[in-house]
Amino acid sequence: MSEDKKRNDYENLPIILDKKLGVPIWSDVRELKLKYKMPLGKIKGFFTALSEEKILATRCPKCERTFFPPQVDCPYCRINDLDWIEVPKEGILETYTIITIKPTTFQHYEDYVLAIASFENNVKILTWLKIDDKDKIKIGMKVKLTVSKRLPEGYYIYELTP
Amino acid sequence: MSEDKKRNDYENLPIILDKKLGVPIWSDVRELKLKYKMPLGKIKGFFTALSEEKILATRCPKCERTFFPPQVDCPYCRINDLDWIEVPKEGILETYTIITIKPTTFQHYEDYVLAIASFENNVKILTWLKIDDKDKIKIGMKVKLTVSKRLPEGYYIYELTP
Amino acid sequence: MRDVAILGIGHSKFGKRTDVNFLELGWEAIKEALEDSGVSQEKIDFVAVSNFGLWSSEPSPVAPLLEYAGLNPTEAIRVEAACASGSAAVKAAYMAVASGSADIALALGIEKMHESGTGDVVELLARIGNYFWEFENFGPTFVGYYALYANRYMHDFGAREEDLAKIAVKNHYYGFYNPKAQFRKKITLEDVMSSPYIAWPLKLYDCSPITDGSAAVILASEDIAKKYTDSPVWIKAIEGATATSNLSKRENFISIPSAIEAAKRAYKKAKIDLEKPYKYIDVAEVHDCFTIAEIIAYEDLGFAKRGEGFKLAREEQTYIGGSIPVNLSGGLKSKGHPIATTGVSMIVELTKQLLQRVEPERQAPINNGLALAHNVGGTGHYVFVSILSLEK
Amino acid sequence: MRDVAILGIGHSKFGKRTDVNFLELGWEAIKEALEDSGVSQEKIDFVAVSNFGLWSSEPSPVAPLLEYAGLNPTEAIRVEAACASGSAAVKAAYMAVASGSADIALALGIEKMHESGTGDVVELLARIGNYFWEFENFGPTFVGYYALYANRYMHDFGAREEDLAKIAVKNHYYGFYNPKAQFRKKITLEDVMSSPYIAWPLKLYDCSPITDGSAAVILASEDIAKKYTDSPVWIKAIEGATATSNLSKRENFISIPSAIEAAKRAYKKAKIDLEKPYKYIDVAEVHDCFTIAEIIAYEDLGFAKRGEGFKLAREEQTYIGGSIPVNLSGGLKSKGHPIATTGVSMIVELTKQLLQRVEPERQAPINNGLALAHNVGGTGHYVFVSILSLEK
Ligand SMILES: [Zn+2]
Ligand SMILES: [Zn+2]
Repeated sequence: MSEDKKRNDYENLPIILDKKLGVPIWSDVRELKLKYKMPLGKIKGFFTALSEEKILATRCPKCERTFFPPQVDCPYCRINDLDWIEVPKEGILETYTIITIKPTTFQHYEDYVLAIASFENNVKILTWLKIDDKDKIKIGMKVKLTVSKRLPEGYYIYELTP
Repeated sequence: MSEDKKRNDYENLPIILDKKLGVPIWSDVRELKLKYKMPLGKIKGFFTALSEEKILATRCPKCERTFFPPQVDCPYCRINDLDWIEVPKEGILETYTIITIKPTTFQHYEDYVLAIASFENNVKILTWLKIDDKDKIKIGMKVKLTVSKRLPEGYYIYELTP
Repeated sequence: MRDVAILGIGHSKFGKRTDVNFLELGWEAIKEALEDSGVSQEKIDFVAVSNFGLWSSEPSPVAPLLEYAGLNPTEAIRVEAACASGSAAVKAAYMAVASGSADIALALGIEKMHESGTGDVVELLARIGNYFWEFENFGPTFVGYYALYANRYMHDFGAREEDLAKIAVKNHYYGFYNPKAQFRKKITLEDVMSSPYIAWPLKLYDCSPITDGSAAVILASEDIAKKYTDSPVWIKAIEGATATSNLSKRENFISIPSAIEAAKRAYKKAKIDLEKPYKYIDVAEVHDCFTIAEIIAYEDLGFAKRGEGFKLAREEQTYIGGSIPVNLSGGLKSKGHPIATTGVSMIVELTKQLLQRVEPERQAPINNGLALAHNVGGTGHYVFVSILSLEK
Repeated sequence: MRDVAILGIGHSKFGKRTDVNFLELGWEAIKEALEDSGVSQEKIDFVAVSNFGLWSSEPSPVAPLLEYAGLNPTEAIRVEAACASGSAAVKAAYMAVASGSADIALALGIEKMHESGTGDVVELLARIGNYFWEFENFGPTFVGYYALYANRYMHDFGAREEDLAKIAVKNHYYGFYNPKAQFRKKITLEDVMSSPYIAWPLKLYDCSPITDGSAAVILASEDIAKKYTDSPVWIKAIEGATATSNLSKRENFISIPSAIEAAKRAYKKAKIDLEKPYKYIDVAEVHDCFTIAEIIAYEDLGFAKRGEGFKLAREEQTYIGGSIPVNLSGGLKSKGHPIATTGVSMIVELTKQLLQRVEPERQAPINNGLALAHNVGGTGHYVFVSILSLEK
């Protein structure tokens, strides 16, 4: 047996040695890749409005509850086809944080400010707050809801600005 | 609004239209990729033997139960460090099938014969049966347990041959 | 233990449901069950949701479903037992009521498999068997697992592919009359026999499809049930059993030991004669994920002797009018098989059968007021057998 | 409803367990619980397993675990409620026994998070929040979610990062004495304050780690329990509640409504005064996935008035000798947080505390014989509050 072989008894196998303990670990040869297709048909109004830089919520004509994220069913009144209403552009910053350690699929972005803002009609929205100087962010400050281009992907999505 | 824009109201969004119903579908921008690292430390004996073209099972010195897949614990006697025993090379074909429609991560292989063979000591093994003429496969036939190279990956794994 | 009644049922249309999102699909069944029972959300004390997921985006689906359906702050859990997850959800809801932990409980089964492509669904299902010792290197598929059974069964007992095909023909026949079914199309023996092999000897038409769908049942204790309905259906038994993950560790490939065990327990609990259960049961839904599975189910449940299940198919004894009608919903084969929904869907169907609320062409004669559901997860990794009854 | 006793407990070493595979890790806790209770596998009627999985390979983990542990053909289900999955498993096992469906039931929590890399674990956890409306476009992480709470809490009540840090110091202090803990290292306020921000204002040392580990409890009905043990611990209450999946739909970001609700129900069931629960409870394990979570837990559980939880930390009132000792196991912070194991681990720890079986340095004085576990899934998507008692 060659010297090489002695160093790893598993050289013909997809086995790596744990760096710390030196124990053998099978390195999966079947990578699972999942990318979901999520139908939007019933709430397409939200996305067509988004193209026009409007953010919509739904409202139940019966109990007058507002829903954001928008949903077409009111579970309390058990009716569907709720009305669409526009969320006002001006809101109040409820809370925020700066995401430094990111999920794998967000690693390619700069650190981002995750924030929740409140609007009229009992609507609150979680999104990103775009701001040059992060030290100027204050809970309770006014924020604007806008639609802008997400790079590098190049699609449009809503976010907050001061 | 251009003619182009009319065809898809969602052109600035990761939205595709369902071919059949024409409904908008959000096409996930966050692909999930998972590849597992599975520790083998306690059953490394199986893999070092595999390099020597031997297939091992474990046996409990107390109740004499044989375990394949090999496990180091006997849950009935609650002892660990079971003995290793070699599975005989000759077995009997219990049943088989030919996999035509494959999982995503097996699409790159030719249609394969999935089979279960039985061996002495109450051991049964599920693996591939490699055979030139699939019409010659018969339940109850003798089969040999061997170790061979899995292509294109190039690692060694056990399989059955006539 | 308190007796547990079914107070209401809900069931979405099964199929490729790209017209709705995950939450809208869940609401379809919940809404129908609320309306059927007359119960409002705040009366529900416990929710059990079955959703295998992985092919759909929400990794912890209960919270968004409850939010959408106005069910917060109700206590809720998700349960999973592979393709028997639906029965496991009903069992959890049943235990909540039986124990007195809840007066009214909801079980929801939901699956939205078309959020992923076919290859990925095949991949995810295959991973359920046993990941490291079976999937990783040998890529069995679920059709493949059942093909191992089919091949051995045919070898041992002389059954033919045509016998298996007759199961598909029967189930499509009844599915044609079920408005909630994915495939509403009668098929012929030739249609099945000429369909391509997926995993020899199983062909495309031996297989249940990839399905989106939801189903819900609302359960209640006896005193509560009496307030809401004059026609409760009672859960006499819902008994589970398990078998090894590695198929190679099974005794044989012609029967499912956990199905035999679960049936034995359920019959005992419901006081049904183990020798001739089909004499007592008016109608059954059995887990025909593949045609061979229905034939083996006949034997595991005692509807036929070992090795003679295929004769029931050959002689058409499981149509209405035969010795015991099976899968009048169309079964998984024609109604569709949204993995974790299936067990709940079976309970919904049998409740309707017992109450004689299904379409006339597929209504079983209800003589004894007893119905059976047989729900298999994996290749018997988990099995639940349930007995419903018109009498307490 | 039958009374339910804890008959035996098992607990693996927590940490980066590359020395064992998934099944060996599960067996560690099961074996210990079997030995602790004196129960053998065939006496167990029902198994509930909590495993969030996704980061580990088996998508339907119950079957391989049962096969390995010699538990077939016992009826079994998996339950999930995000990071509260462990409590959900205990609840399912509890309901099985309370309903009479089982005489003896096993709840196993298991997680092997190190089968995936750190980035992927962060990714999978983040997906639990709400997939489409939160994760897909805005990539919140779980630290991020709790940082939204921390920031608002500090803003509203004048708490400082140092107050949060004191939680970490306390929990590491006790974890040092727990041989099963992942980190057995005392830390200083400076260690916490100088650790890097993960999601401002939360730093690395405000966060629980990625952990592999398993824990098991064996439950039994009163008559069975008496045969096996002279010192059963009783589950007086195990009550769950839920809140919205979308964090944006919560009333505020200083409290967790489902925790308040679950606590209220549990106190009511265990007949504990809602005003001063800490007068009754000898010791508590609360869900300190992040330091801020423990502070909010103090308030949601009624250990402190709203807005004053941080003062308990500041004044070190939750050490032994203070108004109520909390997380003497080391908590999620130091003991580790194998997601679906945590709830079971809490019950194991409190059973040992009540029986005065823990290491002397971290043993709470047991005066009233009551202990509380508070287990949060997501950011309150699911919460369970359990009360254990030495008296039935
Ligand atoms: Zn309304
Ligand atoms: Zn032994």
